[in-house]
Amino acid sequence: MKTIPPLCPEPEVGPKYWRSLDQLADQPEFRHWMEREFPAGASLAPEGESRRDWIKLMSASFMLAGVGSFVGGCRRPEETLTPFAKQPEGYVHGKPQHYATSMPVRGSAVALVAKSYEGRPVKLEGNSLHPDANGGTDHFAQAALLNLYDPDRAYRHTQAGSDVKVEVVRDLLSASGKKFAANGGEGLAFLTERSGSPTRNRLQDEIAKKFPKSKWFVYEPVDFSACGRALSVLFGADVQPHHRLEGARRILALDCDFIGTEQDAHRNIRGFAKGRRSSDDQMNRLYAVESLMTLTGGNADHRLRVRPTDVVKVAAQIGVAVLAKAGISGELAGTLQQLAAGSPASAAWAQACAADLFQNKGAAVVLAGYTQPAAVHLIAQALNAVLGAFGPALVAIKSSENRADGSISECVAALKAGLDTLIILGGNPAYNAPVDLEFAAAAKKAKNVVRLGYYEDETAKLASVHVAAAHFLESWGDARTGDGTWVPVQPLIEPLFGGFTEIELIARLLGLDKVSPLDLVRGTFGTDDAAWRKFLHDGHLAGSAAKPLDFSAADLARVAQALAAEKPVAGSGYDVVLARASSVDDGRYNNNGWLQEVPDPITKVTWENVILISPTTAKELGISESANAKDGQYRQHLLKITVGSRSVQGPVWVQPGFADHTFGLALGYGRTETGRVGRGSGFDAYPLYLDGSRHVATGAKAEVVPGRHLVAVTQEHGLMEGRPIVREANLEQFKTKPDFAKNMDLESHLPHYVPFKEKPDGRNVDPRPQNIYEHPYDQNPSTASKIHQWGMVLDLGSCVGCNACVLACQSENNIPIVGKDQVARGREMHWMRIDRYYSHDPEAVVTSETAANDPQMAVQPMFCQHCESAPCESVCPVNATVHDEEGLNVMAYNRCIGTRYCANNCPFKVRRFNFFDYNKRETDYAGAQSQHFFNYGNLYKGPAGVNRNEAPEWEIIKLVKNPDVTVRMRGVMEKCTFCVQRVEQAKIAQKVKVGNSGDVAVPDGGVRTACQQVCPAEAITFGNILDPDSAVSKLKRLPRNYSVLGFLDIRPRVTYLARIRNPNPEIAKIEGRTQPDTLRDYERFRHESPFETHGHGPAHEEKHAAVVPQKGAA
Amino acid sequence: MSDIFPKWTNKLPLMAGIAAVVVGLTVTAGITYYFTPKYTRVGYQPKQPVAFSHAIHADQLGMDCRYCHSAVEKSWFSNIPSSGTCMNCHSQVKKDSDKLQLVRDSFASGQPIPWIQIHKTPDYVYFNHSVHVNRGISCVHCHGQINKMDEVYHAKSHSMAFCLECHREPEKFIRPNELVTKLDWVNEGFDGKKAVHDWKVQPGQSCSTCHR
Amino acid sequence: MSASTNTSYGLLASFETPADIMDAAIKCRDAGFTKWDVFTPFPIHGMDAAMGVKKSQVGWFTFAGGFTGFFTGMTMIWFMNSHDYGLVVGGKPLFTPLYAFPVSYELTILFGSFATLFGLLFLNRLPRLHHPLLAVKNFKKATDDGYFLCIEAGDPKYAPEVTRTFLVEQCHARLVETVED
Amino acid sequence: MAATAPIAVPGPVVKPLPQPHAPKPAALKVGEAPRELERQPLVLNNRSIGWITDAIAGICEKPMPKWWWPAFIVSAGIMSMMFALITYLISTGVGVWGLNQPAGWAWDITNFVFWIGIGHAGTLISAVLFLFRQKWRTSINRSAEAMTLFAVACAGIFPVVHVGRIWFAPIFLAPIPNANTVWPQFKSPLLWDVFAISTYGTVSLLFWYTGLVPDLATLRDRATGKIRKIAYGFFALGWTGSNRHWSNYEKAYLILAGLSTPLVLSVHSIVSFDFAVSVVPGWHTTIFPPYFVAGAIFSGFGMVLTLLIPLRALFKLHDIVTTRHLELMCKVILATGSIVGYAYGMEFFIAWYGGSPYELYAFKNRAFGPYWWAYWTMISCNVISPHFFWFQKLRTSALFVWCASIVVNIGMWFERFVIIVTSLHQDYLPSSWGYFTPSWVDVFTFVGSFGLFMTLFLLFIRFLPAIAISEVKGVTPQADPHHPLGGAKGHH
Repeated sequence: MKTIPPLCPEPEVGPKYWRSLDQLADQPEFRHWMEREFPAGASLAPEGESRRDWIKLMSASFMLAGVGSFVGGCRRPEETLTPFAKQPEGYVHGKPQHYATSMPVRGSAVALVAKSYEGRPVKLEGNSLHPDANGGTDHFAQAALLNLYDPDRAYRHTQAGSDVKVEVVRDLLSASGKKFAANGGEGLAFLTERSGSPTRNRLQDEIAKKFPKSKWFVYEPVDFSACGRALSVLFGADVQPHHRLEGARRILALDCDFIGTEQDAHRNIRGFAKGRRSSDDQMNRLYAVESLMTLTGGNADHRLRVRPTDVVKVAAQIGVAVLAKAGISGELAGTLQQLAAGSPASAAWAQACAADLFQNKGAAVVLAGYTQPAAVHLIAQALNAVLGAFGPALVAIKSSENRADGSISECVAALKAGLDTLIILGGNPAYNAPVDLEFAAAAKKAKNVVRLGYYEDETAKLASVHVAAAHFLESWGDARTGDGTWVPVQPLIEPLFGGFTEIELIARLLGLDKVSPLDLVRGTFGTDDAAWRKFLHDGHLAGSAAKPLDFSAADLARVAQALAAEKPVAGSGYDVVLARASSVDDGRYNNNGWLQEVPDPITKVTWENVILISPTTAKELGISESANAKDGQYRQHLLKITVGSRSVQGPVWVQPGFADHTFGLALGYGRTETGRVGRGSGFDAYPLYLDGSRHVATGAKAEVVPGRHLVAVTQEHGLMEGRPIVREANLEQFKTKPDFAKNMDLESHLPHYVPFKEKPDGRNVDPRPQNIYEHPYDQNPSTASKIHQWGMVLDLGSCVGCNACVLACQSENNIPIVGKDQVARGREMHWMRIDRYYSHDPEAVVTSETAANDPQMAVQPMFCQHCESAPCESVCPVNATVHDEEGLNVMAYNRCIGTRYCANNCPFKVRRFNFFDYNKRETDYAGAQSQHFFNYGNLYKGPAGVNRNEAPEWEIIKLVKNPDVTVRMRGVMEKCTFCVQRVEQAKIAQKVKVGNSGDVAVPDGGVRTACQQVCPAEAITFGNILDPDSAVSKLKRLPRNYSVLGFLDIRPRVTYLARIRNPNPEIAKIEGRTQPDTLRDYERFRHESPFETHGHGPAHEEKHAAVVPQKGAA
Repeated sequence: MSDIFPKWTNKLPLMAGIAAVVVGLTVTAGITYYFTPKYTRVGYQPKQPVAFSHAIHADQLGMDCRYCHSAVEKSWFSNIPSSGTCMNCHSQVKKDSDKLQLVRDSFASGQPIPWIQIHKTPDYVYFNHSVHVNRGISCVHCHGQINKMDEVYHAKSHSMAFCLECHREPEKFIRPNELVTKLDWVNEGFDGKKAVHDWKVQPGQSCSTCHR
Repeated sequence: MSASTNTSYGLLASFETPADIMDAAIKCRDAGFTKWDVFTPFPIHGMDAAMGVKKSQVGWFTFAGGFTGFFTGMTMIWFMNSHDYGLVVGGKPLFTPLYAFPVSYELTILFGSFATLFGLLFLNRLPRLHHPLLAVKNFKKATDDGYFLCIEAGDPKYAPEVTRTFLVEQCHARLVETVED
Repeated sequence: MAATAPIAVPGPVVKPLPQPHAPKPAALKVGEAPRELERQPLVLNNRSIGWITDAIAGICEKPMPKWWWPAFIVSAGIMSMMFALITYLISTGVGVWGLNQPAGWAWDITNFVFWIGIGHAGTLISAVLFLFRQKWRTSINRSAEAMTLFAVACAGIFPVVHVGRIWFAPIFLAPIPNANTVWPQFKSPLLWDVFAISTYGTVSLLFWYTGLVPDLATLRDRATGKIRKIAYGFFALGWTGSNRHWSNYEKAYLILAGLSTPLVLSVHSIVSFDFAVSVVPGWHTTIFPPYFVAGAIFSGFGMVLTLLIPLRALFKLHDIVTTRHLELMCKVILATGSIVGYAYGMEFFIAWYGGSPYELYAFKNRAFGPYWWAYWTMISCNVISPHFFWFQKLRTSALFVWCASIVVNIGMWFERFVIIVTSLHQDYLPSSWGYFTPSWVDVFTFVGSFGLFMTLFLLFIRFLPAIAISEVKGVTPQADPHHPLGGAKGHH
């Protein structure tokens, strides 16, 4: 038989994300698109030589698609395999390659390792070789990958609005370079983003040399430099801070969300979590004084809620107390005394806090947030100096950035004075410059505006020449991380749309001989090839970290002087905080679907920003209705906030724990010129962002505007209802009964006649009741692996809830975004969610008003618990979800028919159903349908809607998919797989390594799940629970270890370590919070305490086994 | 006027019974034919752009499979050799053969040769070559006696049942690693059971082994 | 038309009331006829005894079917979920009769019901779409309000004239007609 | 012949016997049972056997009354709407319904359980009442059985279309050998459902058809057109009314009734296992099987009444479907409604007594949570409304009974909705709590299922005898050879 029988092709599971690039290049639609998108016939027309480049660069040639949908013909399509004509050296098809690179951010950088398949980066990880990193990253770094494959990015160069070839841009740059070389740079100005790139610094110096009259302005709307400026005052030199929170035992955060939205948050999380994990007397203690409810506040042991303009008063009040303890008097103390006037914090609170800080001199640090004025930063640095923070917890290092000639206001002044050419490198000042500067109007005065931009955004509209920028994964470059270490930026792919890098553009302007970015970086690095190779391989230059400045250079008097000159604005009316958005930053990630859809860590709002207010403020404004979902959807009141003559309008969000008389607005939304993802998401808060007040405006007025606005949230209920889901205790309590977490919920109440299993099964730590049937693993030993049994421990003590894992999981596992409308309907697809619970004790005496306004917060990452006796499995009628030999609850997507019974029967509700073809059909992104009953979005159009698989530009976005993971189609259930692809790859790698031998066990740490790998807090540990020495086994043996809903006897393979809080006993007394509120709730609902013996359960059993001698001793 | 049904209609029940049996058998056979070998494509033998003979290269010349399929031990994918690989020899041997024109063109122009894919697993199956050939599973088990084929055809079924056959009883198939490319090897005294035990060969039979 | 053939199927006698036909049936039984039957629009209580019909054997079919169903269910489930491909599902045993019971139970009933119906058809030799009696115009009342008794020509004691007389005189049939085959 | 008499006009009486009882007996006479103790006759006015044939068979022989066509067109239109919406659902995704993450099931399975519950009365009336020799069943069993089949058809649609990938469902659910060697998973109650529902549908069909055969023969023999002759003749299988056949037939019918009775009980028990076998608080309840069966009978009788009361009015069948029939059915509703009410109470008691705070919360949430309105609708309809049937006056008022039967149906739909949605929307982890709101597709698909039901029912009364002819005949005194009306002479 020479032909195949005419078979009906199998309907595919999920769309095919990429077919042979060759095939792709041959499609007429694609050709058409390419021609349209690259009208200048730029670098990548897939013909002849260029075609080979194309194939080389993204040679996904073998990954053939099961083409067509199931309605197609009945004959199996003939598919071709197109190998390389000439195989690249050392290339093994099908093996992923890893390259070290880094993501530059605002003068700092995140050191990364990028995984590349067939020349296509598919996953970014932190570089654990970097001296100041642990392999974790923040969520922005995870999502940055999606920007690379954004079909809405700037894909062309334009002059006066029309497309131009790349040569035109090159000529134009060198021509204008020549022009300005002649006049010394008269009329030339640069407006750039912050950068610590040594190469850019070098080029900036050369610009200054070649064009001495040119100006160099640096502008960031969310500028983290305030801390550095205060530090520079203290040290009398241009320095920047480098926090080492792992060395801090007491931390005071003054409106500083250092684990959320501050610079290098993932580093801070690492340090903070390290000091948290010990759960003993070495454990750190965090005081947060803040206006917004932030992750930092949620993780704090004590949180003081004050309006932003009052933070300085509290800071000063604590400062006075610390100085008094240190015996320092004089100008500083006097100024502080003045500033402290009218502080909302009680004297006792401030005294107790100060005393605690001072007692831990040498291990206490004070942090001030970027929204706060210089005064607060000066106080913070003064306190750091007094508390001996410099060295152990904080160092001042030489600033990695060059000095600039000013910022945006100077730039506007220069524009008004008349500029010939303004070169805008990155940024988006037309959108995010302080609105009173009227940047756009000023920019129009310049003759030429050359703009290098990643998107054709608001600023692009102003540009006479717009140059498409390259993504950092397409660029050669360099940067410095927060500790000053020099890191390379390495491309993994040729610029998809022929974009320029910043340094190349500058170099062309300078008229340098070698303008390729690689040469430029090499020019900075030097000629040592071996060192260069090591630099690239390691992803950093060893020993290049900046030397900390000697503390002897610090002078408090300078601070005192500077502080005396500061006149912080007093709050009046309502304060407005304009904060960096946890999702879209200052607006730069506005078109990133992953970030748009990742819920805010506190509010759980997706796809937009809201006006945060406290319940009290809500009452004042006459918004009686609390933020409860009505009919499952949040239809929020609209509020109009006016500061001076400017106002913004947005939906209200009543946020527990939020400061009174304060509005919290996230920046970065409401963009007018953005891609299809960001279009229509949120409202623009920049109109209140003024040059003078920047992040905190005061004297605001507010009025409720008629109408309602739909807000999409991923978590509707925020209270634990007394259920011991997150189990926590204070450190003092924990010491009295370390296994308290095992003594909670119904599992501690088994009637005495329920027998326990005699023999431990070797997998579960805690004794379990004897079932009528043995588990098949025990009954039919052939069904269980004796080599690996996988398990995970999640330490709630160190998890801070930063969302990095959510995005890492999304990136690794090809999780689609669903759009605001679907989120509002409760159909988000994230396999990993971070549950956020508030708790308050109605009987507690708290510092301000009602307890409900000052809740405690607890976070808990929740995902498939891989229950050994999984309720989801037994209800599946088609065997689509079963257990494999190694304890993984697996999903066979191609078997699933989508009854959703498994999701219903999952006690953790972690299963996600593809209600629509989210991969194939375009969602509505931020555009939400107005009601539940009738719906008419894109997804609802079904086959009549746009099929992404057929739209040529989607070939680009499909490249982001991880080829190791099936892309799921509609009607299929999915959920966390424990990164089964990584597990299998590790097992295969080990087997390949050992060949014909029996050493097939993957060594501990050989498999790292995506969430584990990204976690800066190292809160997630995964491994083989059969190996008693594995990290995960050790953690599971800790007394803090417990299973959520353990009483169901479903034996989750994911267990949690109870969270330990470390409050200051004195303040706890003041607050009346002698134990965590969740625990108090539990005791109130259940009439029992985990610290008392009761019932019959695992904790007691263990006691019988192990603690009997102690009884005798007692 | 008479009874509406003629006498022969009394045979209808019998005929219906026979028809039911026939239809039942046909449907069963049809299902077996259409559904069972859904992915097997056994016998598929497309005409390749270059008339490459495995029989000549692997059998007569005794070349090892891994000379051309060099990634098979390292990657999930067993690569098709590049034109360059062909030219390693064919720049010397038969360098003017008409049959090799396409190879020479490809090598010169960089245009890949569009080989037609024969063996293919569905997209949701993550088959890995390296783990099989490094753990004593020979090419022959899945691909048949390629070394005897002038034109390659699909010899084995590649259905899930086919995979499970070996995953359930690896001892029947396993051989020492160094023999995996010896497609003619006949087992004389190699103790598969012992190898399975000593090498801890425990091929997965649950979903995650192949579906992710 | 069966008129072309000379063979007759038998004699059809019609009656007016259930009581009449009951009497006639008793007489026929006592007269020793074997190939004869009574046709009524509804089952008449006591007619079986009157005709001397034995107890129905349908139950045996039901039993066989039900037993097969239960056995099929249990075996199928054991084979599929435990023997052929034992996957670990929900930490429950690969096979226990407990979880196999509901399906086996349903199959018992399903197979039993089919067996009953097919048993009924088999015992009654139905379907039989063509029947000489159905060609008799008067016989249409057999499904309305007529009561009939037919003695077939194949009966050993059948003798056309004698039997007709027997039916008219002994059984008080209102009308007796010859049914063509 | 009576065949020409219009059905509305009473036909001739067989024999001019005096009425068995005087209209108003002045006093009790010795040897005569008091009237209250005497059974009401099942067919009133001493109708002849021929009249019964004419009355019932006449319905499907004469042209349909004027209302039939509009009713049929409307029903068929609504049914077409359902199929259009199902096409939309299958082509676009389950997302067109209002389902979401905590509520993976809502109207789909609610409708399924609702219809399957309705489908219980038919077989129950037929089988159980047959076993208990309740002769009054004869006038309602046929239409009730038909209703069962149509309700099962409606019920069957929902679990089939609610799956995400319907095109795989038949292949993966059926235990057929395949190249993947993967089999269905028999621990799943959903698979039990597949077997239970298909068995129920099949056996109900067999039972119904077995009962139909003699009546089809009647229709065959009365048919005038060729098509009707062939069609009825084909399905009548050549039935002659032979007593040798009747003998086997009665036995087989008895056996089928005997098989159907445990089947009825098992089917709704298995449907209840969908919930009872899970871990969801509010579902994980051992009381479910009896509670569901009682609820099913409750709703099934409700639906029988909803259909039968207009039917008897429209076709003037008051002599066959008598007030006594209505009353008896009301009593069944009263009994099963009380069982259901007891189950509601017992659920709460056990939730409290069981000591699981999760369970207790689930029940509190039912009554006082966001879906309180659904819960109290259910309570008013199912627990309170049946108790009106304690009053004979109400039981015998056809209009009241009809309204009450609709209320019962509404209540039973809400019962399933309450069980499914309120349990799912707030279960163990408060973080995943949500709320379900239906979409227009949910609502109109459900409405459409009534279209299917009514279309089938209208076709049924158009072409098939809505009342079991031979069985009704069998319970008249004229059919008894030992009764004077049956021709018995002398020995009365």
